[in-house]
Amino acid sequence: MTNPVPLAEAIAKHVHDGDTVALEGFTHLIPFAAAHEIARQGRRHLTLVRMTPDLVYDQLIGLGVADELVFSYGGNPGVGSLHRLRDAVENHWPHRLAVHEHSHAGLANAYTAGAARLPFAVLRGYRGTDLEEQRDIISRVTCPFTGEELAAVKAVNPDVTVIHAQLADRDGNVMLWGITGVQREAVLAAQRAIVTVEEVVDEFPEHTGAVILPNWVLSAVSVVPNGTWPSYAADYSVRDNDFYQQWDAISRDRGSFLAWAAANDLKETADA
Amino acid sequence: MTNPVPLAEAIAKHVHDGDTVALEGFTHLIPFAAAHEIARQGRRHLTLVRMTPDLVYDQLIGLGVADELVFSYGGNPGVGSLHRLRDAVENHWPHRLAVHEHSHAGLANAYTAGAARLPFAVLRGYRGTDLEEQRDIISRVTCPFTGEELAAVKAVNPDVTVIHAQLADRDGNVMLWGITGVQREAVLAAQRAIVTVEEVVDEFPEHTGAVILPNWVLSAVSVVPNGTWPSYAADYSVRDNDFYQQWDAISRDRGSFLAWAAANDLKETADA
Amino acid sequence: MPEWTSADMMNVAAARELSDGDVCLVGVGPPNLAANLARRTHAPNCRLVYESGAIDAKPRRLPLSIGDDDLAATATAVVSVPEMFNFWVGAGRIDVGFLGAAQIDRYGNINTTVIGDHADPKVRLPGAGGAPEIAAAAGRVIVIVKQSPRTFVEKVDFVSSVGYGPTGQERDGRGAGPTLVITDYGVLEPDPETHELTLTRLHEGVTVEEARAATGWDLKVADSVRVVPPPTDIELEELRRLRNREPADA
Amino acid sequence: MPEWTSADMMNVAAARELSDGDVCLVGVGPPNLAANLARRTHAPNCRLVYESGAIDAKPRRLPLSIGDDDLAATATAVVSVPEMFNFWVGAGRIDVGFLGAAQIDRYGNINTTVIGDHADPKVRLPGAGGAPEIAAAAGRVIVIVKQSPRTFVEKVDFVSSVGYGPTGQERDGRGAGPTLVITDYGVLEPDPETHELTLTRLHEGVTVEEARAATGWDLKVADSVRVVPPPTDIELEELRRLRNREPADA
Repeated sequence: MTNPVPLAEAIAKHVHDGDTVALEGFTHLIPFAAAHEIARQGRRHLTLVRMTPDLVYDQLIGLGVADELVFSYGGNPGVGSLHRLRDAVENHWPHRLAVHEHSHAGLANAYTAGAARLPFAVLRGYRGTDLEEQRDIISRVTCPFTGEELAAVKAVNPDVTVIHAQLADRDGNVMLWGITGVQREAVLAAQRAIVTVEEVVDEFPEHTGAVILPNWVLSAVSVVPNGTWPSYAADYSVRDNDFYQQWDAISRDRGSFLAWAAANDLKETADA
Repeated sequence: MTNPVPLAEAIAKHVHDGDTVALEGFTHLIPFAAAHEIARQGRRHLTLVRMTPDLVYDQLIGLGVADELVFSYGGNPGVGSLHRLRDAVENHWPHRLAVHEHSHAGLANAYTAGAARLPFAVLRGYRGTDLEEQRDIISRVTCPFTGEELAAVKAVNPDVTVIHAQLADRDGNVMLWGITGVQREAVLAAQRAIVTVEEVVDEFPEHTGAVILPNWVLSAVSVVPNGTWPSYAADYSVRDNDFYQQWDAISRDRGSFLAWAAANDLKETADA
Repeated sequence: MPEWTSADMMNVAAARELSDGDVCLVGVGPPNLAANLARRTHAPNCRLVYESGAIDAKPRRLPLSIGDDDLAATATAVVSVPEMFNFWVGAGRIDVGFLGAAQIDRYGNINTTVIGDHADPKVRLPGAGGAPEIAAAAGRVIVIVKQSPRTFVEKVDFVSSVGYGPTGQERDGRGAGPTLVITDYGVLEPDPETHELTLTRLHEGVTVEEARAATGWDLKVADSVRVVPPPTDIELEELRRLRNREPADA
Repeated sequence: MPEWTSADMMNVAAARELSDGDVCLVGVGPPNLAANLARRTHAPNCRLVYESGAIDAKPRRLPLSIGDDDLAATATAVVSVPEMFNFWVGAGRIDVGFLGAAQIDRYGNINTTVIGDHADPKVRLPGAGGAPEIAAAAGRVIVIVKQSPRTFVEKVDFVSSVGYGPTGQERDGRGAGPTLVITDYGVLEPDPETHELTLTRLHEGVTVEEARAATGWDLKVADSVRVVPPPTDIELEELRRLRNREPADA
């Protein structure tokens, strides 16, 4: 991987029907443009993974792209519900959405195990919660030294992870900073990784807390300035909090959602 | 923790006879000055933990400070043996040294588990090696999802971890960069942490890859410029490779070692 | 004299529970308001940790989400989300965790996941997020939640976060659990032995009967119920400024 | 015509095994020399990873330790040691791992820990370091070690790193294991079925008998043993420059 490729080409090549796809970004750097491209290309039957589904998955779920969802917090932060997610789970519109549900600590560790190519991770968590009833993804292990029983989560290894970053260099290495969330782990856990970036530079600046991903763990880099709107890229854009508010009204109703989709060239791809 | 304290005061207050003590730094930023202060204050019966004992533990072991050693690679990198370590293990001089031995992956994960206050960590490692015979620190666990058997290492939680860093700010937060090794994990795994720094600044610069430790996880910060000699602090000093070479001759013989110790105000504290 | 609402009082009462120097894990909504109010009033050195990875964040304006750039830009350190949960939350480095709830039972067990069955819910709620591990590992947990019979229920539909367990005796978290539940009616505290949430304080102008009526179980009431002092002018002013996303009144 | 030693030949032969684009985990000593030689000659885009955390290091001079500042300063990224072992080595992202040995047996099992008993050893060696997990997880392992009956032993005193296990059939690592053992006499490769190390190549001027005499077991020899081409002038010049800590000859 060296030269940036157009986003449409990256998605066409690396995201397939039925894939397990993680689009990550914790409030910050959410790869909205890539998500929309996935929908525009009509991908179906995806298993979507994301700690915080946020508007980006509310849109994909409403468009019928996903059959399953792996997540840990499905709200519009500071605003309220994700209405398309709720409609899919509660009313199976546009179709049934199977849910695999973690806590943040659990899903973060599932990615971490995936990045290490370990089958599971151990954590202090879940004990006594009803989330533990999902025995296929949450279980327990006993410490061989102390006998203490701890939670175990099954590793998550997406077929493809998509993230947005501030920068790529001429060799296709990628740099992101600010709130870097679980992106490093999500990329390293995946079989393939696509990164959209704000711009390409000759030399990376110094940034405390930055994550750098070498080109050889990435499948494609695409230059998509502001590809994270209405989320933001620190030092490049600010979060469009108004759109997050507006989304509540847009998404509350199927009709207004479909009108928004049509207006944004996002056709419903599903067997609604 | 806000104001820097003299190193002697930090060691006197936080390092006690019989403690498990980790002085970390992977080639870079090894806290030699703090190690020497521990010896000068006559600490005894320590369990020393360090991935790469290096000259710093060769010196402490020769001085009789340690009863036990937890480690993963005990050589003088690029030069040869650690003669004081060998003399202690092979000939019990100045006294017997009990050894608990890991691989790098194992000890790095033992610190990581300690930092998370988990009793153990899971890794791909150790399988089929004779290191596994140390059942009190290395064992196996079975993945509850796949049935795969994996290695488990017992967590390491030092009573006190000591590191060297480039900078502290006026609030006593600490910043280090370059090769940052396992220092973050070693500090967070410990009950107490002491940091020697090159200098105190008003504001931290931007440095990609830097580790910042907030003041409330540290017990003491001491300003000790060049406190890492003959190791180095990136952007402050260079490694004294000549001394690493010279150490081979100094340490090879008990007499020349003791002469070096006396010349450096490092008396043998042990029941030799 | 300024007017104030029961929601104001809830946030002010929560803010007052933070001490200077406390390490506080802050989530969206009322906890965010309460923790930032504490920092602007009596606890300027209260340490705000956001699960997005910001440690010692010093937001200049009220963050609208836990991933605001202002949090990263003003934090002492920003760590990855896995590190946040493993090395900071799970390791027990948080003194105070604030939680919300869609349902809470008399033993402080919290539901934020579903109303109805998990596989086929009547209402799909946002889910657990960071709460299960905060509930388990924080030194103490403060729940901030508006009181109503729909929220304060005999039995939660789904245990997202454990308080003291189904009978009040099953807690095996490392922290003390939900030591305070702050509502728009008053404050509930667990009985030291049974861990049953007990009304110990009322906001000014609220009666025990009103609190009972807002509770879906037979609410236990302490022998002596104190009145929570109403918000001060300074508290109300900073609350207003926070809500308007203005900087602190220097 | 330049002269060269058997040690030169060993390093040159090892360097030649690296391909452009290989991700190579480099340790101290001969591996360091070999990997940097490859980068300066036929494999300029060979990716050097050091267990100290430096990924894609491009050292301008031969590093004297795996923690040299030049490695961090020229790397694409520097990660923590736990991350290096979990996300990079353990995850199987290394194509080629170079290892040394104090003892090696016919099935490529390596001892770098002790001669004698572990609890009370005759000789205390440095220990395992990063080797056990590199041996298990790297795509392929290249052992660089001088040959002698003391080093090539019937049975290693301690298994620090597993090659193909005690009988050659116990390997359960994820990588292919030690596919090449490069010595100052020649090159040994595991038999495809028994995994017994077999002499397949000799350095110029070395005889099969000499190699046999330098081996502590009855050395298996391939039907046709090739001769390793001697070092080229360029290889020798860059080797000299590396040892003198000079930059590459542009």
